[in-house]
Amino acid sequence: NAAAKDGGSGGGGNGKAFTLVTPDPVAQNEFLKLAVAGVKSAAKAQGGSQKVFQSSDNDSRQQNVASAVDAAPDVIALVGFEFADIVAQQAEAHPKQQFLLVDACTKKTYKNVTCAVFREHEAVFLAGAEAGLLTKSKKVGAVDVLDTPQFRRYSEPFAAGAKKVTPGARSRTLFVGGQSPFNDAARAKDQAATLGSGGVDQVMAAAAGGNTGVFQAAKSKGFQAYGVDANQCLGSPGVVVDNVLKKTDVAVEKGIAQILDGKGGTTVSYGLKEGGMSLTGLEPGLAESKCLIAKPANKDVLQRVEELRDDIVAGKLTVDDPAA
Amino acid sequence: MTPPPEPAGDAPAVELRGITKEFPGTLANDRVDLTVRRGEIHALMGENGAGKSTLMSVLYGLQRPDAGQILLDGLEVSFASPSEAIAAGLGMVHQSFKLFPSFTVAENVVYAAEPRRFGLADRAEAVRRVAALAEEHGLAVDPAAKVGDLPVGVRQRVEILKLLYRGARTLILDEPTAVLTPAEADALFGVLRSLADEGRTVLLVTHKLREVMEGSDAVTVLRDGRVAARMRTADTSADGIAAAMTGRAVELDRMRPAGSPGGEVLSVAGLATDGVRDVSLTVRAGEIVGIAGVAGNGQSELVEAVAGLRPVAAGRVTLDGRDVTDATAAEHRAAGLAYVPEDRAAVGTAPAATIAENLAMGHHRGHGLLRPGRLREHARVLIERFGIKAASADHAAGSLSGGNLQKLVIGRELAHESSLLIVEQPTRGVDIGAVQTIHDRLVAHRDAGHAILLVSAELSEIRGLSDRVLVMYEGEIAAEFTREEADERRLGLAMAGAAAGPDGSASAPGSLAEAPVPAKEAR
Amino acid sequence: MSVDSALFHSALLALTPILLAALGGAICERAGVFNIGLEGMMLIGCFAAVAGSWFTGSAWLGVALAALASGAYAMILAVGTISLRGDAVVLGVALNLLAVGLTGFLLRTAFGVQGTFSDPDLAGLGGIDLGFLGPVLSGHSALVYVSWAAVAVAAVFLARHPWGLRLRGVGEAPDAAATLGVSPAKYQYLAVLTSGLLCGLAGAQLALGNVTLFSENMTAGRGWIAVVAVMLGRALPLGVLLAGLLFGVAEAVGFRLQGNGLPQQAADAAPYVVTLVALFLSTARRKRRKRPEPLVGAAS
Amino acid sequence: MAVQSPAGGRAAGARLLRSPALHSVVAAVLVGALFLVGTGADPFGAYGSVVSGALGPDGIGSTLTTGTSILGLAVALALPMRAGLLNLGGDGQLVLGGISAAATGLYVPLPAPLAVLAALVAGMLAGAAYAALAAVCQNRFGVPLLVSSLLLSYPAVSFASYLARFPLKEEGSSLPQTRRLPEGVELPALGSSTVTVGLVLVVLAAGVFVFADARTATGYEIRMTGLNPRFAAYAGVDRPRLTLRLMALSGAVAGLVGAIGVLSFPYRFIDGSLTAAGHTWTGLTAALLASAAPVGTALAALFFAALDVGGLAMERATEVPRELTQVLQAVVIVFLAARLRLTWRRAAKSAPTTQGAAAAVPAGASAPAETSVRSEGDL
Ligand SMILES: Nc1ncnc2c1ncn2[C@@H]1O[C@H](COP(=O)(O)OP(=O)(O)OP(=O)(O)O)[C@@H](O)[C@H]1O
Ligand SMILES: Nc1ncnc2c1ncn2[C@@H]1O[C@H](COP(=O)(O)OP(=O)(O)OP(=O)(O)O)[C@@H](O)[C@H]1O
Ligand SMILES: [Mg+2]
Ligand SMILES: [Mg+2]
Repeated sequence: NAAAKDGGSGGGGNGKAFTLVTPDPVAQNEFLKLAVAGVKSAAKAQGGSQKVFQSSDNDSRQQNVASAVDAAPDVIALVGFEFADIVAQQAEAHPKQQFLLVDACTKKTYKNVTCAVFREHEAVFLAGAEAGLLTKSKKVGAVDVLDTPQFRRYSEPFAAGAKKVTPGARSRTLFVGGQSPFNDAARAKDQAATLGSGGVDQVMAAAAGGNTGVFQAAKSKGFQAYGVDANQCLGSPGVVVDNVLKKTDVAVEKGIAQILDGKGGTTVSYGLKEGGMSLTGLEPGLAESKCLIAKPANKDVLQRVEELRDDIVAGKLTVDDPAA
Repeated sequence: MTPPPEPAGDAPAVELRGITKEFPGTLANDRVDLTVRRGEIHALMGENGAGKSTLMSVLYGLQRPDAGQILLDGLEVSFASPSEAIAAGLGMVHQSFKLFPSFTVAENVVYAAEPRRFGLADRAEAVRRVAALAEEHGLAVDPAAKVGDLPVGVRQRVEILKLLYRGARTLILDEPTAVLTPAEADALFGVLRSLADEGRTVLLVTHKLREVMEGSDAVTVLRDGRVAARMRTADTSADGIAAAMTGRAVELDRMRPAGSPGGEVLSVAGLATDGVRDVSLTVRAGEIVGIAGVAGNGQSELVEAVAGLRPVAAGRVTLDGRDVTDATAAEHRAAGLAYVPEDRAAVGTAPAATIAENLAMGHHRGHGLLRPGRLREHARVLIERFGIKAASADHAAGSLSGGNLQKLVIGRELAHESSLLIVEQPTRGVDIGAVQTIHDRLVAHRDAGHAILLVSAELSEIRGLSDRVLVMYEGEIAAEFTREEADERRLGLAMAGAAAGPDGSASAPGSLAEAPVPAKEAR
Repeated sequence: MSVDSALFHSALLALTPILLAALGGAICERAGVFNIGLEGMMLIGCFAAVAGSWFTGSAWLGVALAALASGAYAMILAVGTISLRGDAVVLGVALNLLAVGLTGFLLRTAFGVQGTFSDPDLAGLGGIDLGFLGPVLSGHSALVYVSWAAVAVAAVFLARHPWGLRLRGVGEAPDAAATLGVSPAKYQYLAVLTSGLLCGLAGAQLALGNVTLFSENMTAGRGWIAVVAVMLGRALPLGVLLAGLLFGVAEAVGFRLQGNGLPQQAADAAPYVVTLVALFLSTARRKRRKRPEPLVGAAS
Repeated sequence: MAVQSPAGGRAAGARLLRSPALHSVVAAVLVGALFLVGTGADPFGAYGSVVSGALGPDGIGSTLTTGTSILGLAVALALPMRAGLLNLGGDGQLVLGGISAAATGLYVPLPAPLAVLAALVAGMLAGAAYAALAAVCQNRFGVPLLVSSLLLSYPAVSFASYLARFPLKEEGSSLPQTRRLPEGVELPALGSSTVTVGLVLVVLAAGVFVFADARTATGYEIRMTGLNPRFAAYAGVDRPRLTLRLMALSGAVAGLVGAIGVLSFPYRFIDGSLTAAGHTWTGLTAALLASAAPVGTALAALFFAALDVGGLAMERATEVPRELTQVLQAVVIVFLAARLRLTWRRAAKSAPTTQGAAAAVPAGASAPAETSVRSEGDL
């Protein structure tokens, strides 16, 4: 229960209060863990208190948001596209309440809704480039949770990145699907092993809770994998090349600050340029990351990737967005 | 392989002293004493609920007595379970068959005492032993046949083989002939007699006076859990036993007056269905037509086809002038059919539902909404009219005794006042008193102008009630008799497959006791 | 390793937990206990396997704990249905529900995490290299081979062993067995216990063999597939094996086709559709052999 | 279970006190308390927040919203169960109902109120047709309903998911969801609450079920079929037809729940959102718990809805994970399944006329199991 509500009090008599509502249980979900970290550091920075409400389905999302609104904290932060409709509804009903919607945005704009969205495809493209440079079989692949445009942001740019640096590289994507796509490590492992058996030697692991399965397959099948959201090299040393980092913590903390400064009601997009998306390999502390990309032998790979990043930041290179 | 019965001593084979068994609210056995000599066939009689089955369960270790002693060959024993009773040389054939239908005869017989080879059950050896045992005791069965495919008479033999295989010296049989035809019953008694002659002891529960008179050496009668009479069969009469059972004089095997048939109600022409070929018959208003036959010769299939419960392959069924050949069961009922099925618990009722709900079936249609008050009133009337012994109509029907459950089914079906009533085995396992009530009701129903098609394996019942008798053999109507022609001999011959003319001048295929039971698939 | 051998390799892997659980279900079925709680028992096994492996450092102790825990959990079904005559379907559904709640609750209280527990130090069941068996059959965890052995043992036991005969008798006519001194309750308890143990192994294989982690509700419907396999396989060990294999191959083929343009949803649905069609065919064949049944005959 | 007249308030109260359901709830609460103490939590605080979270002014709306789905599905699944038929395909029927309602609401060119009606009807028809398919599998192909309904459910969910992600997908959205229904194509809310007319529809369905079960000939035939299918068939109940009709009805109600879900906030079909909360299982459990008796099913469904909502509130207010309420639910059922028998035993002791045969079917609870489950007789 570590990730959930600590704090709760703290701060002075007129300290600020923030509530984070997650769409799913935080659990081992790196992306949500970061959001929790973000709201915590915001509370610390603002001298306020924070709460985390974890949901698991549409009913509990609605109930948690309603409950959060009833308590009227200074900012309600929500992560995940699942909240778009709910926030729109609540923002209209409670114009005084400030919302921070991370990773999605309402269709209409509201004065009291601030959005933070990510351009995941940019970082995934870079990971794909790494894969393209490292692949020996010229075959790369991705294990994706579900076949939706949102999740294709983790597979298609990966292929594009690989093809960019290695023309003629081939790619393949498999989806976990099944009865619990976000948490079925066994199926994810099976899918990854299938890719491995087909000769794929670089696999983007975008299987959410199933990523562990992908890494386990990497170990037994001898291919290399790419993690998401946090540094997953630590949990599976020796098989993870690099990670696509989505800095939800930054988005949450910055968004809260922005709202408290009275500059809410806008949409901020985070990509490579804003430092909202990145790779572990491009971040400080790489040496301790246990990622394969940190090996001296991969220095030139990293260098090529840095060039690509600079091109994207400079607008010289645009990455196609499958969800656009 | 059967251990020979132990040398005779002086002590009786079985002695029960002061057995008392109380169920909550019922004193099932009240200080019952019972002495059974070695080598005798001892009958235990009594009305439904008199405590016979309970007493046998106590003896066999299925129930613990509250008080009393059990002595076998003079030694006191106490059984915690049937396996201990089996080890002590007892064996029991229960009221309902306790067989595994999907197993072979041999597997059924050796169950829980299998010959082994290399730790596994030795099937070949089992078949061999069972065949030898059957041979030794003159019980014709095919050890490799699947029990589910066998007619009841053969199943009964399997039950007895089970006991003999386990070396039973004392055989307890609870209503063994309830489902047997006279021929099968005679065959069974032949076997029992030869077993008794070998020195084995037979304890027999039955409702049938004829069997007791013809087959037993001694009789004990229970009434309300107490011993009402103890006698040597030779010294008593059927009337005497009946009087001891009921506490009053009973008129046995009464021939009922003939009916006065009117117009045709049911007409079946060239009907064929599973196990039934080319059957034609008619039943008129005010007439009881009896169908006799050894179980498994197509009677049940015929009745089900006529009642719309089994698809008709060929032929025509007309009910009250309407062609109902391909009609559904509900349409049959609407056209004027009431039906008392053979199996009252599995088909005729929903034992878990209340008595009132069971009595409502069929009567619930066509009155718009169901009103609980009306249902209860309907139940009250029928309970009263048919003398069903029930504490309340809100109790589960399964709480009724067999006889009372039978009255419930018959009462419900009679109350439909349908033009045609089909009754199958109306008095199976029912005590003498109840038999008479049921017969009276059926005759009254006929006299009220209804047509009745009666299927029974009980020859006295067929003869006592029917205005005309048809005999089924191997799926066909083998013979037809008028009321006067239908004596036991002619019926018996026809049932055994002898092409008997109405004058009975046919070639008999052998004595009744050896009458071959058609080895055809039971349903 | 060719693509095809990989396909069958992964089909076998996916099959194993289902097969072990279905064998347990088949034995219960034969003893006359309808076990619809396979999913829950397997999930308990997953959790216990991971907990055992984590706290002792030995995957095999994890397997043992899984078998014990699922066996104990199965006793709820046994006591409820056999001794207390509760309804097997109600209890089975309750056990499935309880397992999800219980393992989730314990995951949070014992491991302090939510959703998934995995750790590089968590000992899993390694593959055994039996090169002579070829690429499809070799390289699985020991439990995979145990599951094949279990099929053979169960088949011989049920068909030929005296106890197997008694067990089947108990399932077919408990009264008849009781009158011959065979206690139906005893055999039914043992059958349910065995199904618990097998579900424990199934869970262990899933959590320590197929992957090395525990995640909430990780059985993801595999127990239900096992229930279906019991029906399709007519509760015969070999039948259950074939039914499971059919499902596993359909799933693996679905995976393959997914990469070749088949929508993921179609791949998801494929194994269920294939199983249903197999059920049609098998009942149709049986029907043709049998005569039409009367309306009032045994429940259809 | 049978037709019973209300036997006066005091007697009813006494019956409730003696009812195994109450005992089971109390026992489950105690077991839960042990869990709580074992993990160092305060049982009073935890249970207090469950109750206030579910029934307090802030929670009751959520309870009724959740209750709409759970009650609806419980009724849907109880209908066939009353005749001994287990419909395990609720998810598929629910989802097809939802996607059909969404498609109708989006593409039928009708004024808003009529479009709502059309969407509801479309949802019910889709659910009914699909459930009937499972019945056909049993009637025509001999595949037990339990299995056919379960197996058919998965492809239906996949199909709806496919529709929501491809042909019916909202343009420009990255989410697997349909467009929002046109303005006004939505179920009106009751007053200012979040509870919609959907609750009324579901309660109406439950009411019809209660009435039909106790007061109509068909209801009686269904009950008798559940208690002994051979008896019902003998008396002229056409079992295949009854199966077909009950399944269609069951699917219609499940489809209705799906349609209600789509016609309520956020007024669109979102892939996975109808089934994610597991209401089908909760509804099934409620029906099983009450042996499909209508009133008992409804009470159990509402009780479970309150536990669901209360559990979430408890998790917000205390450190206790909401899995606790899931454990509670299951423990209630385990106890009840066992208690049913215990109470029978006591009853048998006090009432001499009750005997084994009756009790072989404990209070009707085993009827669904007996018939539907044993239906694969030749396994
Ligand atoms: N298990 C039981 N529990 C309670 N009461 C019982 C039980 N078994 C029998 N009884 C009661 O004991 C009495 C005797 O029953 P028993 O079965 O011995 O009768 P029976 O003489 O065999 O009747 P029948 O001719 O119908 O077979 C009955 O009144 C019955 O109510
Ligand atoms: N468990 C029980 N509790 C109460 N009474 C019982 C029980 N078991 C049997 N009885 C009673 O025992 C009596 C006879 O039981 P038994 O099972 O022998 O009847 P049956 O086989 O239905 O009747 P019949 O011999 O007429 O066919 C009945 O009166 C029945 O009510
Ligand atoms: Mg009797
Ligand atoms: Mg008796």
